[in-house]
Amino acid sequence: MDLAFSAKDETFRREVIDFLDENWPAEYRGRKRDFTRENYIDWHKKLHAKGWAAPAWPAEYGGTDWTPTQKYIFGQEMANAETFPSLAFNTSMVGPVIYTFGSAAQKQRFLPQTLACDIWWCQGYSEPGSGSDLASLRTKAVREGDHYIVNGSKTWTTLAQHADWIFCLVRTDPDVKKQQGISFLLIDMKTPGVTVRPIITLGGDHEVNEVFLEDVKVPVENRIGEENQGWTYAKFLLLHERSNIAGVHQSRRYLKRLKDVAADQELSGSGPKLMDDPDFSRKVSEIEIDLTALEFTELRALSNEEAGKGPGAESSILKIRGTELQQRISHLAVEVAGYYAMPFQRNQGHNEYPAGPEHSVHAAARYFNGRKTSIYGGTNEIQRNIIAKAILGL
Amino acid sequence: MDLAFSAKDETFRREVIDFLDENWPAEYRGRKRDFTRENYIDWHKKLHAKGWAAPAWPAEYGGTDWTPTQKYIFGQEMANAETFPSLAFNTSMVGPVIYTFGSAAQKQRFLPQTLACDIWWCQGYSEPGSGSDLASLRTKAVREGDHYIVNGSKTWTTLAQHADWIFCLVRTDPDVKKQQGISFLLIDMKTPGVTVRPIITLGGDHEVNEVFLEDVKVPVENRIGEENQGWTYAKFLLLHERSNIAGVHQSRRYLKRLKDVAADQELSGSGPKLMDDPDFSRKVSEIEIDLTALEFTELRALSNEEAGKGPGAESSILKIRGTELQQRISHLAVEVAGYYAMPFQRNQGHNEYPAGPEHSVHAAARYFNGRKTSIYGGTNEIQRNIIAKAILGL
Amino acid sequence: MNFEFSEEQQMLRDSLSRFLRDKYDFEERQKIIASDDGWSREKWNQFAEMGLMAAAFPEDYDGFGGTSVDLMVIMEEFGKGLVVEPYLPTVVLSGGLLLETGGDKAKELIPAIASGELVMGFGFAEPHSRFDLFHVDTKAAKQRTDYILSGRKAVVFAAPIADKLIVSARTSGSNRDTDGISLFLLDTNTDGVRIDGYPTIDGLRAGDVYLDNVKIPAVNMIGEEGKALPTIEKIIDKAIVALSAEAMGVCRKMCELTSEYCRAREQFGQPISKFQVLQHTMVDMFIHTEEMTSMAFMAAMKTDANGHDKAAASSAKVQLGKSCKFVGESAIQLHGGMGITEEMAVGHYFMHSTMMESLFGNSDYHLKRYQTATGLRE
Amino acid sequence: MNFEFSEEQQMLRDSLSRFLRDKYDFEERQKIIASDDGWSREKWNQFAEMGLMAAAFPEDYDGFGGTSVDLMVIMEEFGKGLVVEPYLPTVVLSGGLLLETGGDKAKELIPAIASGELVMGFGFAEPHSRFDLFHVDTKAAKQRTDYILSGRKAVVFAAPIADKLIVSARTSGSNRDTDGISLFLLDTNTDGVRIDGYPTIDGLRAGDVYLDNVKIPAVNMIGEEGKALPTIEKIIDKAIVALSAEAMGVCRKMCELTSEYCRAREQFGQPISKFQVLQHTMVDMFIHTEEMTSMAFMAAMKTDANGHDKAAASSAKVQLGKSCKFVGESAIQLHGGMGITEEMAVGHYFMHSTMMESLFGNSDYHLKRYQTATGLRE
Repeated sequence: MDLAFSAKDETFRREVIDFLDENWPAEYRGRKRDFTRENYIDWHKKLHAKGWAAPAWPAEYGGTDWTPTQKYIFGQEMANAETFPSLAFNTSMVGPVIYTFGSAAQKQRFLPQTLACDIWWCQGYSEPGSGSDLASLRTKAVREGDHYIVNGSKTWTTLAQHADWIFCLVRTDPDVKKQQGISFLLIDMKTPGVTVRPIITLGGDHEVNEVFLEDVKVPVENRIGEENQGWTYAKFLLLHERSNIAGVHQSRRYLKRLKDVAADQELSGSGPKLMDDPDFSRKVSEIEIDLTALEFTELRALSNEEAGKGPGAESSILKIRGTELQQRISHLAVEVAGYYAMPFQRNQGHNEYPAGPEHSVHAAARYFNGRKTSIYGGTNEIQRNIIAKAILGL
Repeated sequence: MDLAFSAKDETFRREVIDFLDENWPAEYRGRKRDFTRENYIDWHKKLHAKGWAAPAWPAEYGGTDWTPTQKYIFGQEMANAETFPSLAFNTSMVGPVIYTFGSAAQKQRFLPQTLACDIWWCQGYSEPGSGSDLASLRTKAVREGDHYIVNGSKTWTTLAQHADWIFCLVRTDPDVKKQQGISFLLIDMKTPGVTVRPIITLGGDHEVNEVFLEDVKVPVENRIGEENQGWTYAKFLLLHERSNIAGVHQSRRYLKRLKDVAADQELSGSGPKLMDDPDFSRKVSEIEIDLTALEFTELRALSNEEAGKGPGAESSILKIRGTELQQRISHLAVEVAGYYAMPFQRNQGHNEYPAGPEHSVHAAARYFNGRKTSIYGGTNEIQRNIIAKAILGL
Repeated sequence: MNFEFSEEQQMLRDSLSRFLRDKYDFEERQKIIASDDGWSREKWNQFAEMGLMAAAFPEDYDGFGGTSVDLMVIMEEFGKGLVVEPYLPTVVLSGGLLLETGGDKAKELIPAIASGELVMGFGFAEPHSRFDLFHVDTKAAKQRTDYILSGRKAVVFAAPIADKLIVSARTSGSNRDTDGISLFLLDTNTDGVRIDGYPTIDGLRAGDVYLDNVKIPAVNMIGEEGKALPTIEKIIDKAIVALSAEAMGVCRKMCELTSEYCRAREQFGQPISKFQVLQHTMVDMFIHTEEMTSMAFMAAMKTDANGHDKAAASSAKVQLGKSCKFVGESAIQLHGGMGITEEMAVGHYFMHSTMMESLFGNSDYHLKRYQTATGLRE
Repeated sequence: MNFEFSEEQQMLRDSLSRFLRDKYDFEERQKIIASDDGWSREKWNQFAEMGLMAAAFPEDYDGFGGTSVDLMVIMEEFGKGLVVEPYLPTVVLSGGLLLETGGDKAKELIPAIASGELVMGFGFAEPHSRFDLFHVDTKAAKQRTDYILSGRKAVVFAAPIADKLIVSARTSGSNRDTDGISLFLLDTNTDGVRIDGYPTIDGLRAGDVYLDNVKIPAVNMIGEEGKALPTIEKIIDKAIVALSAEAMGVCRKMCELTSEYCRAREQFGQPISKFQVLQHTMVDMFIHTEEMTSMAFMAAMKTDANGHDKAAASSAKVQLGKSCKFVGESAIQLHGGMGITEEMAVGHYFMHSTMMESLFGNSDYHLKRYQTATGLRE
């Protein structure tokens, strides 16, 4: 048992840092800002050019052969540079499904474009009536010759407004147990009958959408795997999606920024620094310590994975604690902002001067919006049910 | 709406204080000590002599006509003097059942002795197999002529080692819905077949017992009310028992004592006072504020009661928060004691010198033992179920 | 001791509650906040007609009330209805300061507030003050019969829609002295006053007020020169007591919306209200709401009994921080994704409850203030 | 990075685990603590034979280990088995101090510890010190080739059963100076030493050690005169790391006992493990235990990597306070009344976990110490 990084690891770290310094614009760092579709694609393509768009994929499909330690270092440095990973819909979600369950033709058609971000994917899982009880979904796909005719609607579809394709769970057999009648379809968003309606969340963000599907014709060849076996692929995806759900490095980074603000005399003028308030500094330190616990829980899980034990229900712990910590930090940001958390500055043009200091501008919206993290990807209550059943056997 | 006490109330408060000054020995104050059976009875009898043994009883049976405000004042001053009320088994538990549901003969035979504490009662409700699910009790009473033959066992019987009589729930009809086959019996502990086995709790206290009933002959005339209607009387009792379950004044008193210790330079010698530790003082103040919320919740409930709305499921809130606060305070006492919470000094003779300061002697045992408060009288989980159902209608 | 509302209070409560239910539902409220000014003069006038403004002042000023319990009745309903009209800045804060400082200005302006004619705001915070009311960088220099004010007041509620403002400014001392703070009354259209207005994230209107050599006649100083801090503290505390009542309304409403939602929402073949874990969360929301209610009662009753009770106000504010956070976050969690959309009312209650956590100082601040007030710290 | 135990560690763990399961069950443990001395010399010797003592020392001292990860393996099992023998005071604390200070005494005594022959205790706390290791009232005055010690050391674990003690005493400075503290080795039967022994509430043995003009040869001072504080801190931190591993074992066991109990206990016609609220409580116990485990790993690995890592030790201790309290209190709650009786094992784990919360300083203390170590406070 040993914490040291090998010389090889340190060389690798240097390479990551150099790459980020060169490719991730300095003006993107240190501020939460709204990235455009082009920003996302540019960045993904830069990673792709380096061969780092999908480190977790098997090398044969364009992934890397990194050790868990290298993956850890990569994640750490990405967070330090305050960048985001490649497009998760592509690399963490649909990609692994395609290379694991797709046909040779599907792999050939979709994987390169997915890896290169020539397709932007979005996820069609949740429906207005089916949240935690995902398997109760009702979007219907009826076979007609070589096509399915799809009707229904999907919701909470993140960045659907940017997407080219959507991967969808649909019901192909309404007469069997709910998990057994589901299929997994890939749908071109340009197909007639697909419409996207924005959902505006608290604080004014437009990140999620409803996607309506009305008599949408989908070629049968765009079905992944077997008809009615979609639930298997869906669960596989959910397990994969949870990697880095802990978000330790991102949380540490955000907390560090808050510490800097709270330790800066500018915040309180001639008054005592916020960081010297024992109640505030206690919260900061408690979060730091909890982040350390989370980090080592993740490292232990990685180590298990390396030993071939695979990601299991422990990922539910990472999800629960990871999101709780993100939420605690975002509340702390509201505290730091004080009165300047209150002005609503979301729709402000980029040239307007914000009412309060920089750090305060998005604090409240980020806190409000961040409540979703304990809801999506299986609510934290569902995660606890999973642990109760799968680990504790209750 | 108005917080002021009337002149009449203030006169009454004076009378209570004078009574306590005169009757409650000064050496009993300020220290948690073990009271003997005689101590309990003496004190009960003094209250009785004053007519205050059972303030809540109707005047015709020896109670008082106090207003809720007077009851509040009485409770407050009793706590300030660090005394305990009259014997709860008698005055809060079996007494009200007897005067509400008992026959004229039973009232005549039992009420005066109960009020005067010439009988010491204990409660035979819980059984080894039936805790939260009280109605699943299995102690059996079979009718034989003018008697019931009782077989079974009761547990968590507080101070049964001192008791003369036990009031018991027994199953008189095993073939109906579990709540419907229960009867309420009064049993003389001297009856052959009744044995008491001590249960020693964490920290070494002997407060609770198991009571075994083996072919115990109980005259039918000692049954309260109707056969198989015992569950009704039991629930009535549970509702009554919950008055002063919040224990606001007692908690305030204990917290005050801890504050005094923590503010005393003696605790830390030439080091900084514990009370100046911001983490400690924060906990103290949080508890104080929570006690204020609890106190006003209780006052609002009292006011409702006065307005004839009767005690309802709100008492579950008082139970939950009251016990949580008692437990938080008792943990704080362990913190105050520091290393001197560790020595086990329970079996020490009264002349031995304790290892640490006075306040530390019982701190840990009181904390351990106090875990029971969120378990007995319906666990706090059960209380939440009650609120969910009875108030929120979920 | 008596915890019953008077008959008048009960009537006021009933009629206000009815009015808000019939004329101020969530849809109506969203229309109001989306309007240019972000408030409704029409509703405001109706509030005045119902006597809500007069209820805040004693009879000498043509009012018919003025106790904290009177305010509690109103603020609780405002909380339930998520009312955005500037009652707190106009009536409680500005009206309170005028009433407290008395004199001609009080005689002139309180009736105008009571009739609904006058809208006001109170600028007490500054960019660097955080929650310290004595941290005043804004300067007021005497110049013959005038004062010249310069500085910036931060996040002044109602500033962009107010006719007049009261601001704290320093007539002497250095910027964190407790002495030397005075209160000034000014028209928002005075030369040198610039108001950068904005909606707040919870749908109110506020603005930063820039004072650039603003000339104010000395008669517009209210209260004694340099001695304003105790007055400000007293009135902010009164506002905290009122806010506590609003919070109890907001929390109550979040509980109701959540129970309703959970009873209607089905997952895994049953209403989610049947899941024990969610039931217990709702029970804990309910308990937090009851505690908030108890503390709002406590603070109002003690303030009425004692005139000014710092410990009561600060402890109520600590409770507010705890209850609003727990109830708000739980309400969103139990609503699932829907709770985070702008479409459902519950999210708006949550946003308002979050802003209430820090308004007039957050829990950490008031816990320490409670300790000072009770002698636990210096 | 590598999180796997070595083959030797894995073997030690397996054999210790098997031994405790077979020879040190709850009944056996209760017999041991009820015995006059409150510990078992026989078990102690068996531990020594298994190499548990030697595992704590490097090869130069006839040991075969000495890393914190080695200790972790042992302490976790001791936690699961609720072992009462004085391993922490003898091996980790006293052995650690001897190893750290080196010299003849180390050469003489460490082999005796490693063989199981010698039982020791370390007196670092005093009646007024609370958790401050530098608060030393006990005086050591030089008198030619001796030191004369006077004072009182509080709650010294193993004192009544130890052959020798190490105590901290002040050779110069005033009672809260960080400089001027020295370490002395003494036989418990030395003239002037009085030990008021007692069982602790969680079944260990400890005692207050009264030193009344105790004459100790100068050669029995270990380490440099007046410079002992860093050594003490380092060894206490090492003990905290070991305690964290013990806590992870204790928490793990409380989780297991609770799940077992809840699966067996029926109420309302089903095992109470079927109630969702209790399931989630058990999940939260499990998460707290995983966090404790992660922090025990973290602290051991960082200590091994960095030699002495204050932040690592203190943050692990903060986690210990939180995990032990949550897991312990929840375990009792879910056991219902049975959990509070002396009859069931779970209550004894709970009592021990509670005492671990304050041993070497509670969470409040170590949170502040963590802040100092990480530069957040001075």
